[in-house]
Amino acid sequence: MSNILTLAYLVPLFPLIGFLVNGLLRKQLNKPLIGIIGSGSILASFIVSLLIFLQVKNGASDVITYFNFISVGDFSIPFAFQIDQLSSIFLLIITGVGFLIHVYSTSYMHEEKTEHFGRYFAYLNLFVFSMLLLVMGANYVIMFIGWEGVGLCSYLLIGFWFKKPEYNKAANKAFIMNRIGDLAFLIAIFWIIGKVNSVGYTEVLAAAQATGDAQVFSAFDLTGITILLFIGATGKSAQIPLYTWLPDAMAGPTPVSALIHAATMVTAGIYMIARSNILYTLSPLTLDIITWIGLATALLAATIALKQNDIKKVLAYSTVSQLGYMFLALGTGAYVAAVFHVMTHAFFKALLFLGSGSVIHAMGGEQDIRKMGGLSKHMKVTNFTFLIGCLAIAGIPGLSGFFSKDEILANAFIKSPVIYGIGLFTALLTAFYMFRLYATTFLGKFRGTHEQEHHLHESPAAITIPLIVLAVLSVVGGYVGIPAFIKEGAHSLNSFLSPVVAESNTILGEHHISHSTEWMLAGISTVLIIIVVIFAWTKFSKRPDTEEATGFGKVLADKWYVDELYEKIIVNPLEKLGGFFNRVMETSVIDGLVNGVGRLVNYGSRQLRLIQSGQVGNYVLLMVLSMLLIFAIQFFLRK
Amino acid sequence: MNALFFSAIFGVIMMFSAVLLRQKSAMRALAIAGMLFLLLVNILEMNGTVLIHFNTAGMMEFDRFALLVNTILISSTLIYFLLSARDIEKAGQDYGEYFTLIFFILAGSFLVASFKSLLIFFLGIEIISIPLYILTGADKRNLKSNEASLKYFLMGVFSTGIMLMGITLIYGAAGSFEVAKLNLGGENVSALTIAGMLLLLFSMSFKVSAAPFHFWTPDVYDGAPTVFTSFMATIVKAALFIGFIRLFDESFGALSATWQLWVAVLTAATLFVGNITAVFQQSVKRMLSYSSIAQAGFMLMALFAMNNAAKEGILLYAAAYSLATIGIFAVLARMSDYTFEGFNGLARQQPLIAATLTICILSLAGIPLTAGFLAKFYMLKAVLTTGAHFWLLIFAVLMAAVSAYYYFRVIQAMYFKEGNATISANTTFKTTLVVLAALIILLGLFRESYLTGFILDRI
Amino acid sequence: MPIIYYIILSIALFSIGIVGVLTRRNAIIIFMCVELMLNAVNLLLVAFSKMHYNAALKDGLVAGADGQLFVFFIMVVAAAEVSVGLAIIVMMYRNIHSVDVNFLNRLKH
Amino acid sequence: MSITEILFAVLTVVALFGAMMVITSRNPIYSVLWLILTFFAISGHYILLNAQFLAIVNIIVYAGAIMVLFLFVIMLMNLNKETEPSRNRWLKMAGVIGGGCLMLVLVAALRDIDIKDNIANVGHGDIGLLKNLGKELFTTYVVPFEISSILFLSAMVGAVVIGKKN
Repeated sequence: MSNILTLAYLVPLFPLIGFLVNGLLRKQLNKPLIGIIGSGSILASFIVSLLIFLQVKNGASDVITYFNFISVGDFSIPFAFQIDQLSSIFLLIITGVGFLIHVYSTSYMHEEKTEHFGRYFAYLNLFVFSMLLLVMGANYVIMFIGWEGVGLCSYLLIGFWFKKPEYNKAANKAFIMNRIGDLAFLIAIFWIIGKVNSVGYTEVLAAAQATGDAQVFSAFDLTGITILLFIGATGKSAQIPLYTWLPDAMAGPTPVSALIHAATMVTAGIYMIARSNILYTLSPLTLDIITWIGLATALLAATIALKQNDIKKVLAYSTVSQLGYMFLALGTGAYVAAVFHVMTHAFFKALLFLGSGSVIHAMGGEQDIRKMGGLSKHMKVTNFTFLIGCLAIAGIPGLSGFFSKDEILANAFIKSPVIYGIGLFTALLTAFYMFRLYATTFLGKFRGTHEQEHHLHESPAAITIPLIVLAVLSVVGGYVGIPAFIKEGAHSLNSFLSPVVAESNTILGEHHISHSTEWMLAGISTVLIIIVVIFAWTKFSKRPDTEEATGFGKVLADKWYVDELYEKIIVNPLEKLGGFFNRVMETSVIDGLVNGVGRLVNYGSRQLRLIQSGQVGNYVLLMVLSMLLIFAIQFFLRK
Repeated sequence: MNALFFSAIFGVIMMFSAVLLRQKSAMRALAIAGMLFLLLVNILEMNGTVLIHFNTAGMMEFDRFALLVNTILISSTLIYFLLSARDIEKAGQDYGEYFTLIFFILAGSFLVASFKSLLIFFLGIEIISIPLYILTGADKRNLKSNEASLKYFLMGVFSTGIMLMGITLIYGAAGSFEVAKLNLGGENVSALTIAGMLLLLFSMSFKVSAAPFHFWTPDVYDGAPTVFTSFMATIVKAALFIGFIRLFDESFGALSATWQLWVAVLTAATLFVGNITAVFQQSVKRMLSYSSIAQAGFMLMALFAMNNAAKEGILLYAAAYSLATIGIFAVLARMSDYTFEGFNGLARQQPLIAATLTICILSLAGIPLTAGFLAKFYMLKAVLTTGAHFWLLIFAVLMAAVSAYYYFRVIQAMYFKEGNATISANTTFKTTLVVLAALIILLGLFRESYLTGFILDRI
Repeated sequence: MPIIYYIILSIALFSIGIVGVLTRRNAIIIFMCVELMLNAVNLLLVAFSKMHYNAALKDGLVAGADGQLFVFFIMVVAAAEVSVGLAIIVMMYRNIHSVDVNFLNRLKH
Repeated sequence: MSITEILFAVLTVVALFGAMMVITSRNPIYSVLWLILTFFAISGHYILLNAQFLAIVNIIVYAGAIMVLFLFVIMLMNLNKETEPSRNRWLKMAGVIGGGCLMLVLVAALRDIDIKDNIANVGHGDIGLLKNLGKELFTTYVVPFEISSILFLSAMVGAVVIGKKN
């Protein structure tokens, strides 16, 4: 095994084979076989990825060219894969989490007809293939191919249960919003081609650093390109203003939400920016924009999550919010922290989604948390793993979320205490709504129908085992990035990724804050988060946030006078805020904007249709007038 | 020359077969055999074996570019025959005659692909146009078909008049019809030349349905029998585009500073009209006719850029666009309901056909890993290389995004909607569709090996 | 005769043809107006052919036959167009008993 | 004013007047007759330009065959009345103005082209003779000549397809 990197093509090849087999033979195969092919192909990819990762860890990295994809004169785009630290980490996340979710799906989707079961796994494999292409490509065009591919699969999977028309609409919305982002991405690619005459990362990033006579990009070019790329990223990674598709995308099956809309596809934007980090480092304006967009998204989505009652919607807004966090990290130049958070987030958010899937499964398709409650008694494993997920996302010390979140906040503090403050506030909101969710779902009394209660059961092993594995990862995943103030030099992720971001770090310079400040920041956030968690826990386990519980709450009203107070000064305003953002910002401003574009196109279409009157005379007249106009301009104005 | 000669011969053979053969399947087999034969002789010619040789006095040149175009046209027609030959029966009663006309149209296309004299160009355009008027009106008792035919005819001869005036003015300035002797470069370009060139630009814009000369397209495509719409919108359009590009490259290349801006304006207008109007259509057939306008906008970008990427790209575009559209039309021709709802639930009844159709649509929408994406990429790269009019590129990308909206309505109907749409399809039909889809993917992946070697010596 | 006279005459005839196409409703008349346009082109071609003949004669060369032959080919094409066009018009007439192009409006949108 | 100039002027006036009458006559039959007159005037121009062969062909093919075909179709359809309803007045006006402007623009653009001194001399030149044209046609132009047979074949097949009764 001299150089496993040459086998890199196997990584996307396995899912592709899985897709073809499952897609073409889905009528001939039976369900277990489809499941084995679907999951097995991803497992095979995972093993190869692991071997690649080990090799990369020993310092290997390479660009492997397979064939010439496009070549015109001196311009060519090779079909090449870039295997380095950044891509190998993403490979592990995609194939690893992907495998677990495939296993989970074999049980979760078991009630589908064999044909649909096969279709589902075919799509899922195709998605993994596209995602791997996105991550492994050695140039922007291959990335774009994967980028479109994941969008397409996401579209197909959101609309998987096509019987419900609103799902259809959600699929469309996701598609259109992604298209807007893709548009910007494509224009950026052409801008780059125009300047560098190449799209390879190596060439582009080298060109970006050229100065003096060799300078390729002007400051304007850099800003323009990075902003366009960032718009692309906002589409895929659900940032303001293109985020509303993600909550709607929850119409798809839950494992899909876990894989595509939490762990992998939505982090593509972060990958893209981390990949082109030098470009961003060189254009501070874009970095500022990213910081503020990320922060605003994190805050906005967190406030909206406060009011949601659909278990998947809460998680969806939480995902948007966490993605905002990652962009905040990118904006502050903390590329490693962003990747770190991508990783930990992949673990605990996949865990939470899969856990919610387990709950929905047990509840017979019910997603409204007001009709749940007290599930901890019935679903021990789900309860426990879900709790770990909540603790991890809230940022309780010792779990993975703490480390990555803390790193982001510390970097935000370096940039500006205001940003830090808003970031911390968002973290507190996160802790609050997550434990509102947890307590309402798992604690208290069961509020569903008798029939549902009767059917409550722990899910089968194919569901619980991925939950347990992800729970373990959510706990230990953070220990690859132990911050320097706890133990010097223990941040192994940092040292691992350092070749990728070396140039950026040199340009940005090392801004360290003293260890004591870091201790203090971590301490403050920990204490506040724990207070919020306890508050939410006690509040919602005793008095769940439901209308049905008012009678019960009234009894306790006198005892919990303090609670009432909190209610008045903290919870009510918060919920008002959530409602406000949900109503005003999302429905009017953002949806209005996006729908407005659609309406404009429709209007234009209708107007243009009128010209098509069916009358030969009118057609010829219009042709003659156009000719006249062109002649007149050509001969009398263009001299 | 091989293909030209034998296409005319086969036209005549088909004409007699209409009288001599009783069985329609025999005529069909003969037509397919003829097309295979054309493919064979054309490939022979590519390898240097010229079976028939005439002295054309420099009016035609069968260079590799022309031969490659011929190959693309013949292969597309072959696939078209395999998919749709059976449906031609539905268009009208003169089965053999339709094949005759199609062979003649191909002969015209070969002329247009290899002309070196404006006379041959003109004759080629007319040999393409006149049979098309007839094919459009093939469904004689259908008023829509009648109407489309008459409309197409009246506007077509009008544009012929415009074209002839253009050629005449060019002749006035240059004293020759031969492309090589036009000598249009230099400091003082005569107003005659400019006017003639613009008139040719208008008439060719009409032929390839570029806005604002596109008005006939939706009506004619909608009214014509669907099988013939398929032929018109794909193979014929590709041939006309090749002629358009050859004309402006070889004859007016030196004047590109003058026409480039106009082509850019026409391109933008075409993209806009085609894409925006397609959004509102309820009938898939009409949507496809607007989409053919939109795709023409993309192909016009090759004319605008006129560099290596453009010439290479237009071949790829012609192939990618023709293949995908033939596939969609072949399925459409067998549908009972042409509206989007008519496709509801097709994926459940005919999963294989729906899947291949999806690949065709993805290719038209320019989704990566299909030939359509690569072709669009080439066009955009070509525009980029000119270094001017970056706005055109941005506008084109924007319009390509809009196009996804209406293309995906078909996919949505097939996969996400309840319905019982189904079509009758035999094994040949299905196999051809699969081959078509595979071709689209393969062209999208490994274009290199297909094209570069053939054309590099020409460009 | 200065060539410009012929150019103006020809463009005038051509434009009259265009105006006819634009203003008439009878398909046959429209077609005839197109024939008028073609004849304007023919006239100009012959004039140009003569012009090039004269220009070449100064250098002792012979030129201009190509223009006249082109006219010949235009006539060929025109004849073919007429046969097809009139057939289409007759077919239309058989169906709707009119040759008024304003009735051609079943296809729109 | 020489005789050729007078002839030119007369023929021009006749051609333009005939053309105007073609598009203004209400009766299609008159339109055809006026168009035939225009063709005769154009043939006269051909003779002035020493294109004798084309002059004859123009009369035989156009005025003789094609226009008779038109006449025949009009008679067949019984359109020899002033039945054509008039097009919308505004559209008509737009058509006239549009066509007129196109003419003005083209004439203005081509007014001062630099080939003004090239005179289309009348009275000498023999390329227009049948012998010379025929030689050219069957040597250099033999391929296009043969190709035009494809055009005729397709027109013939087309006319049969369209004209045949089911």
